[in-house]
Amino acid sequence: MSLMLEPAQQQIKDEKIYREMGLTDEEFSLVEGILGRLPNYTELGLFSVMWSEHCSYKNSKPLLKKFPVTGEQVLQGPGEGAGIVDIGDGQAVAFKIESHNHPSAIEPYQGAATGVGGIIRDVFSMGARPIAILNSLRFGELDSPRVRYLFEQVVAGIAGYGNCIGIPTVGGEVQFDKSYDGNPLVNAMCVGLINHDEIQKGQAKGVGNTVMYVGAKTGRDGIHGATFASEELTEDSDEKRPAVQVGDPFMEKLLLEACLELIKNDALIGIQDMGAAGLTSSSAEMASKAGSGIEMNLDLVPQRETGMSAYEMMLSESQERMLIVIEKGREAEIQELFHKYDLDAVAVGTVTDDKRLRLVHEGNVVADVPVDALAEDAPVYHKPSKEPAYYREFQAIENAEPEVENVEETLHALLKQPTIASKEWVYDQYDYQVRTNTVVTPGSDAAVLRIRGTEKALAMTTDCNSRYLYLDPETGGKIAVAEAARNIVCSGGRPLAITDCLNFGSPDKPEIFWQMEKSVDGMSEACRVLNAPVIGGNVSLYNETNGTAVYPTPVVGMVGLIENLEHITTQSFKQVGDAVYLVGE
Amino acid sequence: MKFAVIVFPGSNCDIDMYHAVKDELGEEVEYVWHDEADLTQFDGVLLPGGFSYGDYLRSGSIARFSNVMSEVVKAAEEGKPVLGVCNGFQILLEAGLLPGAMLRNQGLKFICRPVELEVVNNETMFTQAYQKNERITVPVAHGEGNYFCDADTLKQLEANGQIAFRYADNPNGSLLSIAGITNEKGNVLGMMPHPERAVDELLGSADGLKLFQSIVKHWRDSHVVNA
Amino acid sequence: MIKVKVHVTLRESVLDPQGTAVKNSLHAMDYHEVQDVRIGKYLELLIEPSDRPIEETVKEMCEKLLANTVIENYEFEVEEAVTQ
Amino acid sequence: MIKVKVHVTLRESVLDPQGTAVKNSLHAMDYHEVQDVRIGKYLELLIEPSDRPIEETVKEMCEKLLANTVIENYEFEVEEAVTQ
Ligand SMILES: Nc1ncnc2c1ncn2[C@@H]1O[C@H](COP(=O)(O)OP(=O)(O)O)[C@@H](O)[C@H]1O
Repeated sequence: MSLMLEPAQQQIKDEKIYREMGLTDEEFSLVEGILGRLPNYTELGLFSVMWSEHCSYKNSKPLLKKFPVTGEQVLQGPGEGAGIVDIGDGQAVAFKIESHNHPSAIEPYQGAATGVGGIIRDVFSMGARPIAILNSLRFGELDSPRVRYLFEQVVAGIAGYGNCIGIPTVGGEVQFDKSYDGNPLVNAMCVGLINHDEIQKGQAKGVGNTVMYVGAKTGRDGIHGATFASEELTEDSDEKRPAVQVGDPFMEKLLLEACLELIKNDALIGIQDMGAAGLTSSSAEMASKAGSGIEMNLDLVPQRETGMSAYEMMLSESQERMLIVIEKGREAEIQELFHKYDLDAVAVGTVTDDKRLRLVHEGNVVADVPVDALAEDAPVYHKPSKEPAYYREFQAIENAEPEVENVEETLHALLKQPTIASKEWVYDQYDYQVRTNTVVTPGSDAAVLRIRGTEKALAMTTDCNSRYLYLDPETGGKIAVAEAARNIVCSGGRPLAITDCLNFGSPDKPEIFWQMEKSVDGMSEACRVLNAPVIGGNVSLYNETNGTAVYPTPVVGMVGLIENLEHITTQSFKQVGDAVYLVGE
Repeated sequence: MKFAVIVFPGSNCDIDMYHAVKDELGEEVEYVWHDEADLTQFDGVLLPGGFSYGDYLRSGSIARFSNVMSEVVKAAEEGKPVLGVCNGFQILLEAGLLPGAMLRNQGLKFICRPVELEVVNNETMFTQAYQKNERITVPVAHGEGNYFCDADTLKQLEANGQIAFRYADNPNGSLLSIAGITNEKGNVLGMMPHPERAVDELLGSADGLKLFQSIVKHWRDSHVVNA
Repeated sequence: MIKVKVHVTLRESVLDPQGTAVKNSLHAMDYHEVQDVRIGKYLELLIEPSDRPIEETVKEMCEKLLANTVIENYEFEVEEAVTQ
Repeated sequence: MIKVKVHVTLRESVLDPQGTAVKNSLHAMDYHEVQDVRIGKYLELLIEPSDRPIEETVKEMCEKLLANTVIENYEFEVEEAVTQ
């Protein structure tokens, strides 16, 4: 028995039930037009998650187009699990950042932990071995017990997942400000290493090939998660509580090792993480990218709970799962590979040529929709933009020199600010050394990891000073990229590329959209000047509590190449008597 | 000398151990998957850190039932050196190859940082390359490293010289600041700090290398006699 | 003194990786009769009686701190007064 | 099916820092009447009846895996048969 009694097609339309799923009246008509009939509840569910901001970028697409995304070093730009840049000698680095803000506000430990798990899957689904995790965190002021609880639990969740799976958490940043009081930001970044000839794509090619489900069983976790992540937090968000999923880093460790073994097998055709919108997004996107279709029998999907409906299975966000497409006839071989790691690998469907996602459940076709409509044809909105009044006001204020009476006191007062103070309390909880490649550990500018067997190393950092962005988003956007670049350069590296996570309030407000627009303009320009294109990222909107938005926070994650281990430089003073210079304007 | 690095599902310092032996120590080493059951061809057994079976229930509690553990017990009985680091130490405790048990760190948090250790007994096969009371720097990375045993066991550990390493500044609440202990015979060592992470100055310290060198020297000495 | 025993368990539909690992391990040890394992927390509180009904206080403590009702359920029993 | 409830608690001689931390938090939240908190594990097992007395099987599982008797005690109750 399903937990829900599903409303009939006409009822969905008459009672506007699609609104509860986050679709507007216009979007519903669009779906009706695409199908040429009324969608059933399951089909509507597919559209609602695929057309959410989280999956479709419907509000941010016009802005993302502004980013420079090419460069001779770029092997894979935005669009896949993670972007990839060349680092020479047939090697490349894959990385991406992603938000898990809303789940973390509700259940901070699991929200943060599953955020880490998700970004790791994005990287190894490309075929890359994850080598490092970073994060970027924002909380309200620490004098509130609720904020302290969120802060402690988020850090514990990041540590819990990363330490257990055995990928070092090597850097990050934390900022405390009132604007994040009810809406903390939790962004996680993962960096992986890959050989050029092992790069995988999430594509379902070859009619007749087999679609397999691997990893953890499906439960009713996070149903509505994707739509939920795109809604403003309100008092009754508590009611949506079961939407929070629980992570199992041990399972993911097995999945990671199995998948990295799998990519060496020529039976593999495509692989994609089941992230937000789980089975729906992975199947629709893999088919859409390959110009094919997929038919799945949901009865075959490994299930943790009894009586799950098609809707629940398709929208479940259970963690630690992957969808793979393999050459027909080689299922047994693949099952054996996964079996060694005690994992399920089950054939659940086939690749078709009709560009449709067709789902069978208990003998009935429960959904039949065009894959491109799900993956590509979400409406794109060009939201109105308006300069906020505060901006003019602030711009009009004269630059004032702060008056400092007692330098020592002021210095102490500054160092006491949680945002400025040492973050040792945080990174002490992260195993930043596991796999013994971390040459520069947290506490310096960028983290540095050597690449075993070479003379090279990678520098990596996350940065964003959202206060600057609030005051002047365009300049602030430039500063965020420039700060990241300075951290890389100071560590001995040359910037390769960035990934970004655009954390903003509601794009429906013209003033917020203006912040987004200007930030992206500033970031784009800095990226161009520094030859550090954007190779991927993530957008998190509706970061508001009771109508108040967080500061505009487009977090920049940057990776740089250090050509020789001898170039590695750390932040600390080295020796008494050394000269100290101030460089720059 | 040929070492086995035992890999359990969820082990994650296996690769660190492997490279420490191969690249820095320059001895032979192979990974041994947990359900293989033959260690006869190896001269020493290394149980690496990580989160075997997710460390669910209690650290090391599930791993000790792996097939390979009966072979580890056998190797220990034959007098071969058996070293368990971090999770490996926890598994040795759960398996009863070493006395006592691990509790959560007193501060209830995972801690990752370099710590200073004192070599308490430098006469074991694992520590002979160190000076007595020598201070060395080795990183810790654990959430459950708070060593506990009953009063009698503690007395025995002290009396038999089974305490190999102590923390200079106790980070986790361990009894008597214990960081590493051996069995009575002295051929099984369990320690929470990671010597395999301290084998290269580039990564901050090479103080752990002498531990591995001690094992090799002891092995050579006892085998060369017959040559 | 009043002794209160609190059981905090994962909600039924919430994934329990610990329980699953223990079940698998028991199977590997040949206890195949074990069908399911769920792992939760057990707390014993010693409380000094006050004017406020103890049930009310404990419920509040559970909701606020001892359980995370997003993913957990709780139950408690109040035991006879204990003398120490 | 038989439901077995297992309680695993720290031995009295073993310090319980987690319990102490929870107690301190409760005090900070003004529940000063709380004198002591001890935290243990609670396991629910679902077992298929077999020829062997269930008490014997569960005891063995506790000794071998579910509890570490160096630091922990265990107790269990066997519940009425449950039908699913
Ligand atoms: N959330 C975090 N996770 C890991 N490391 C962190 C985190 N926050 C800060 N750090 C580390 O602490 C050091 C100082 O960080 P921060 O105070 O942000 O300084 P900066 O302004 O120089 O970036 C950096 O090495 C950074 O990687």
